[in-house]
Amino acid sequence: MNIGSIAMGAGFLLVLIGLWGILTRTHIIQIIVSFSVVDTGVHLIMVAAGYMHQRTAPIISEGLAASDAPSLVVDPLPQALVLTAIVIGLGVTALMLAFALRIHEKNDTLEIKNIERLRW
Amino acid sequence: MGNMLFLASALIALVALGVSAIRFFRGPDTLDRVVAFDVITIISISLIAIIGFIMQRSVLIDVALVYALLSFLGVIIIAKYVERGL
Amino acid sequence: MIRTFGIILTLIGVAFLFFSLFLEYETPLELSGSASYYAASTAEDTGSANLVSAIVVTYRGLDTLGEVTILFLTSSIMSYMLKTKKARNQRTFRESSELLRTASALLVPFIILLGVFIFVHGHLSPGGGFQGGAVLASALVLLLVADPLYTVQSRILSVIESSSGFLYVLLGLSGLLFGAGFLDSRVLPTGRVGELFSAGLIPLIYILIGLKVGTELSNLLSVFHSVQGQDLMEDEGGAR
Amino acid sequence: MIESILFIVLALLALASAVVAVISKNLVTSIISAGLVSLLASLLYLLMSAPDVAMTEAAIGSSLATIIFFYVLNRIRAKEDSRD
Repeated sequence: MNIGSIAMGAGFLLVLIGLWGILTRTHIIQIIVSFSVVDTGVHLIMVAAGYMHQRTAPIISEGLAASDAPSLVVDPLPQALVLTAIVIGLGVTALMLAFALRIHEKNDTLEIKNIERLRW
Repeated sequence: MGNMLFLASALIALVALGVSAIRFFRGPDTLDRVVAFDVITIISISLIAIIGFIMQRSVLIDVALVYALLSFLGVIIIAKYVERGL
Repeated sequence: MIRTFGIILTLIGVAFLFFSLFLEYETPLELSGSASYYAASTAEDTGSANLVSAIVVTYRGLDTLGEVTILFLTSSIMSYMLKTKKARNQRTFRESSELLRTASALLVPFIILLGVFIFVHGHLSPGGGFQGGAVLASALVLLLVADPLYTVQSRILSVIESSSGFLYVLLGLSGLLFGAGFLDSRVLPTGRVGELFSAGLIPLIYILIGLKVGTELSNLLSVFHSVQGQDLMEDEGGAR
Repeated sequence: MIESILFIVLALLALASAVVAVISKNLVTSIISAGLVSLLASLLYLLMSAPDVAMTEAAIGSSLATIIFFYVLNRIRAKEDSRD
């Protein structure tokens, strides 16, 4: 049981919690909050997939020479992907919030139960 | 010796984190939660420095810098929201 | 009733999927193919000390270009969607305290300095264009919090944003001419690993990305700020 | 050893605050809890040797996202105040 598998389990649980929130909440802001929890969970899973035991950060500095990088660093590729995914996640959240403001402007409520066209 | 010192400080930071987390989860009021959030941020700044020492990488200190200069912003925004000044 | 049943069924299905993935997963002991190439030859290929920066800017540069484009689209769609009616600025808010105004005047230059430091040193230490841009946007938030009537010069923001995007593509094309391909960073000499003036085009491109991301996030935040206490423009129908 | 203990405690705290973020009826509480999930996740990234990701998550997920949420909440509250 090392750090990588714990992180992956925690990420899976975060995704499940967020999914549960998305499916059961009825307030639009809370649905968006649950979405951001799912986002964090997915990022955690992706970083955990690149983690390797007893290796160090992929930055060459005084503690790490360039020649022994392949045997000492963790996988840098998932980190680079997550880096862009976080920024995109902020963009998606902001866009959803803008839509929420529009819905509130039109219907004067964000409770799904009170909006005819969003009920399911 | 030095290593033991850092281990002990990590444990102390961990305990402090747990105590403020209890306040965060129990806090009846919004302001209690906001203050607990701020305390957790400040504890994590020191925790980052300790992690940087334990892992023997000085490059991790840069992350603590970002935390230290940005963490108060969210708290200010929440405070302004509560006092209707945003 | 049937809805609750469906939700529980979905959650159990996803949990089962995740659990079977989790059981099969074991942490690898060796780097996989492409990752071991990046780890072994980034230093002599690009001269960048931070492998993640090298991957974001050089090896996967096209993804980053697309990502910056998506952020630009988001920020412009938001400015369109949250257009306010003609500004009749009669907002009511409590005046910021003396403490906050003084502290923000003192801190904003340092926060901007930190942002610039982060994206100039993107190839040496953790950080880079995205983080530096976010820090720059936070400086704008501090200004707006201290003085809610502060008006953002959106003209200047859009000029910085579009010119840095244009220069980014231009630098990528110069890689096509003088280097090995689009967005190749070996147009300038790679230098010694760990020095400020090294790693070819990576610092230049990261500066441009930082400016672009910073102005885009600033625009996004100032849109949300300008919407406070204003009425939104009616949508012109059509969308039904 | 200490890293594993730290990691488990932080992961448990992150899960607990995620539950609070999802089940809380109070919007302010759930947004602050989502910010706390991001904060603790960025410490987890740091322990998994990903300082770049930790920095991004701290600056964007924990700070800017919370700020945007509160701007939206403020506008909605002002709207509902003016309607009554």
